[in-house]
Amino acid sequence: MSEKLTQRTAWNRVLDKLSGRSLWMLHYCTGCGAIELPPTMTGRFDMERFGIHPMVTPRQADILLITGYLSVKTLKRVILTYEQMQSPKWVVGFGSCTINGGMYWNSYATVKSLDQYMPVELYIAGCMPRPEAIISSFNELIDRIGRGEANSWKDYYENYDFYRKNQEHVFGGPINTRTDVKSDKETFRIQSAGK
Amino acid sequence: MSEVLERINRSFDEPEDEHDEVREYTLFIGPNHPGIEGNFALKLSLEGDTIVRAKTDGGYLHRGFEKLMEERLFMQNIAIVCRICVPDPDPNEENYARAVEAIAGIEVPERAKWIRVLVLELSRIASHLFTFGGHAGTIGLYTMPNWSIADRDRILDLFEELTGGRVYHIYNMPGGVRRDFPDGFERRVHEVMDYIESRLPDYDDLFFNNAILRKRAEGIGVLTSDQAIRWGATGPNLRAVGIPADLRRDDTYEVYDKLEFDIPTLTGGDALDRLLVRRKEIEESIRIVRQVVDNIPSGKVWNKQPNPLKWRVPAGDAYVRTESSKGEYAYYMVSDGGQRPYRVHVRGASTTHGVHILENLLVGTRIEDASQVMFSLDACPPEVDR
Amino acid sequence: MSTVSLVLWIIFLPFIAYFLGVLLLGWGKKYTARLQRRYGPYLFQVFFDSIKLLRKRTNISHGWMQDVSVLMLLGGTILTMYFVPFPGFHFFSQYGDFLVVMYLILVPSLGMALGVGETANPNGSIGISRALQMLAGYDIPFALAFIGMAMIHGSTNFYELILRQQELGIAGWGIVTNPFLGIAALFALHGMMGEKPFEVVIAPHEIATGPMTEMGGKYMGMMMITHALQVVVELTIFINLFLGGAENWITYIIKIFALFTIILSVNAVFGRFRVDDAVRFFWKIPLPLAVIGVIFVMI
Amino acid sequence: MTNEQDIINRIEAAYPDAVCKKKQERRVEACLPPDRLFDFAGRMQSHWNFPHLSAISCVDWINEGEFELVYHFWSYEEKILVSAKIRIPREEARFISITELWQPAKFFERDIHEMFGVVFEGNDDLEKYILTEWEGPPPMRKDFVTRDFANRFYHFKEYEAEWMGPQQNPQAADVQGGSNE
Repeated sequence: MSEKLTQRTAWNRVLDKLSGRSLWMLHYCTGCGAIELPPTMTGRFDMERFGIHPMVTPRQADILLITGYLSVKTLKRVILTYEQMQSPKWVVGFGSCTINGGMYWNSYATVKSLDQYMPVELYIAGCMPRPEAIISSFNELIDRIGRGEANSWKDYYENYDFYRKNQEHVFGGPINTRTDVKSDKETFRIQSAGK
Repeated sequence: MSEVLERINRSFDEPEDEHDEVREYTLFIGPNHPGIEGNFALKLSLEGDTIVRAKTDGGYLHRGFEKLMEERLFMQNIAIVCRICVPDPDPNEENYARAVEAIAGIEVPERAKWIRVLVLELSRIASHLFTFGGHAGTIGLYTMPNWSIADRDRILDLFEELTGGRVYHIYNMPGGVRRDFPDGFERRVHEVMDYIESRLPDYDDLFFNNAILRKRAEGIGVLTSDQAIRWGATGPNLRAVGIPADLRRDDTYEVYDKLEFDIPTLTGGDALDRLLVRRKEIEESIRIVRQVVDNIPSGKVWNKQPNPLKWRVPAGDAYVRTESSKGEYAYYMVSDGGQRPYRVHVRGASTTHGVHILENLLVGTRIEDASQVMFSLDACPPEVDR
Repeated sequence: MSTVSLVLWIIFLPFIAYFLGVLLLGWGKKYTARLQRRYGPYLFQVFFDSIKLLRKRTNISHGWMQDVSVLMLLGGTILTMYFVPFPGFHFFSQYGDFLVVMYLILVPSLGMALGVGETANPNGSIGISRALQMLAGYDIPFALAFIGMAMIHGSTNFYELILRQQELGIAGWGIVTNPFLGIAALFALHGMMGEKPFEVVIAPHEIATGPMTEMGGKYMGMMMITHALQVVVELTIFINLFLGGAENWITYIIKIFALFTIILSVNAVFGRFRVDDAVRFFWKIPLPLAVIGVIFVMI
Repeated sequence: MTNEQDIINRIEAAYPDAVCKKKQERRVEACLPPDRLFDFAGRMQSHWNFPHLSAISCVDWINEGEFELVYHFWSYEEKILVSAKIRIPREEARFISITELWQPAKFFERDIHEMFGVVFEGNDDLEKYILTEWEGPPPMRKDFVTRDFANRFYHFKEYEAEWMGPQQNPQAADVQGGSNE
């Protein structure tokens, strides 16, 4: 079964390559890293030349760029947003604060490790990373999609209990996100490729 | 959007009277919405298209800076203060450095004072260019952000050359600034200033004189001079109602008293005038930067301070204020004679116009103008949340 | 027209129009990007977007009406396309004149309204109400322009209209014989295509793309395809009415790109109106122009 | 234009129990008993022409068991900033609100209520604003230590890097040693 899934037909290879050329990024300024997004999107760095375009609603977006630290209050909204996005979807953690708290390591208000709450495809280290770093990481993501290796999103369906447990720990109780992840998994027959 | 989508509020306010049932509904704008400056939310009660009540919802960017500063050494805090206001970080460093200097009685070399003015004014230009991009975005004129934010990058390049950082500079320290100009820096500052000045007529053609902007921004979010004082407006928002109040003049700091500049004012108090005041301020800032680069005295840039790991600042308190691009930016610092500040209170410039004034101005405007009002006030959520 | 070629046309016209639409939109993005001093996306960006969207694995639906609405969008647009003459294909326009087109062109927006109602998003509802208000603005000048042209040529048949315009060369084009109607229709076309300053329906900074807020994945993919087709159909209608149609594909492509570039140039340097201002604009300028044009014809 | 000393004289004439001093250029400090603050603030606004409330700061003097509230008033004409300081007991901290005089005080008072737990009587909007997802104690109080809280509550990633070598991180060393052999 798993072998069959990992083997891609030539047709799928072509389509993977093509769909890597179009990435829509959710336009959500979660933290201070958002200040480097306008330069990346506009005149000087122009990430649209790689087919990366900002989108305003989660339903249409492919990339959720977490631009920096997440306060607990924002994390709740980010999880809602993440679950509303349609798979395949990728989370890119931007800045040191998503990796291990960064310079807010002793803050009571920010979460320290993003991959406890949602599967992260790529991290960009730095405080803050430059626009070139954003673009190069997106190019890495495009390559992975083209090779059919960008499968981190399946992890959320597979290990949903783990993520939900961590989320509830932070919020201090059950949360209702109104997206039934488990039944989505069955409805759309999502299976993890490598595991 | 997550707010909008998930808590899509079909829950109309509880009907008091049977027939009134469907007159009012609630709409969440933000925190994930392009028409909002940063990570911030508005909860609007609407009747048809008109806003009858508005509440802001902040705290999405709360990191507890004031608490973090109490747990760090005086020197360590320089690295984190600039993160408080992201688009315009330098007033934070300036305030922090001046507060420590005021408590500890540290002298600053003359050259460092001039360099600080240069950095503050460059930061003001960059921040205003950023705001123009945002404001143009709210009315759908996407050519303007592409131009102005790309031009802002030239200033960021100057910063990078001078301080090593594009966005966060960590450059002002108690006792001076971290390093002197690199070779030929003065010339490059002049080049960038000339370039930005040459671009201003283009911005006028594209944006400030654009018929649609005039039509949409005129008469939107009008603030009268009486309201501005009563609601505590500061900075460009206060100058747009005709009050020439500017901390650079009134509560002068560094070397602003030696420089020639005007304080532009307009009298309309609407969104358009607030925008035009900022546009005029860019010209004044360019003037200041040129004066600084031409007249800067030579000398050292930093008076050496004791070992930062053992540095104790004597007990005392100080309230320092800086005119940032958004308005009055103030720090209240208390030291109890220890190695760490006892308490730092940050009064972000947007705490008045980003919350109270915004809530009041939104009432009576229409939903399509909500984000325009917010951008014209230039509210900066990280300052509110800290 | 032989049966074989007719069937081939019916099968392949949507694909040709889609290809043309992708090229047009890609050109539009490139052109706007250059005005904005940047490089711009791939020329076939819209094609990649649709591929990606159609390959989405999950597709969260709010009810069957949402599924139907997307089909109505696509189906309605393709149906409209068959009644509009393209170079070498004008079979159906013999049977249905442009009154049919006027009617059919409303079907997609109605489908959209139904589907968006199902998603129950306030932004979507505001967007739809704005779309219907805009319809009241641009539809009357456009209808008057249609009527005026029909009165000039004494026919409501697209194909005859094109032939009559082509008899006289450029002097016979609708925009030359009756510039009032032509300009009114150009404004109306601008509003119909939803380009700035008439971009109120999707207005990302105000209502977060309005009707499309809840449309993700495959829905959005279908809408992208529809959008590419709609651009072609709307521009072609204008070309047929006022720019003398097209004798062959070369002149057709030149005309469609030139017309689209004019619209894009306006789009790049204007913000968007408020919806009431937009409707008021349509009633202040294009509508009187269209009325003058019609009176001019009657005299 | 009046100078700092005139303001000090004026305050001391009206409030004999106030302790005033000039801190630096354009800065005047006035320590008041808490019950005089509201009256003082009203007089500042209506009689002495200090229309701008710059900020309200709160300092937690835990050893003395007191909160210090500092009201910063600025005059556009005199160009002088007066900081009025009052002290209130730390337990069950309550104070009277000045929102009817200054509307911007709404935000500052709400902020102090959230961060320190001081209740302002007369402020009708003391709902949570920033810390809506927070259930702990008011975080800016000195007895709340954010470092301990963060270490206890949040998950930190183990830092493993090759250059750190085996001494620094014994767990990583085991893995590495195994893979090298």
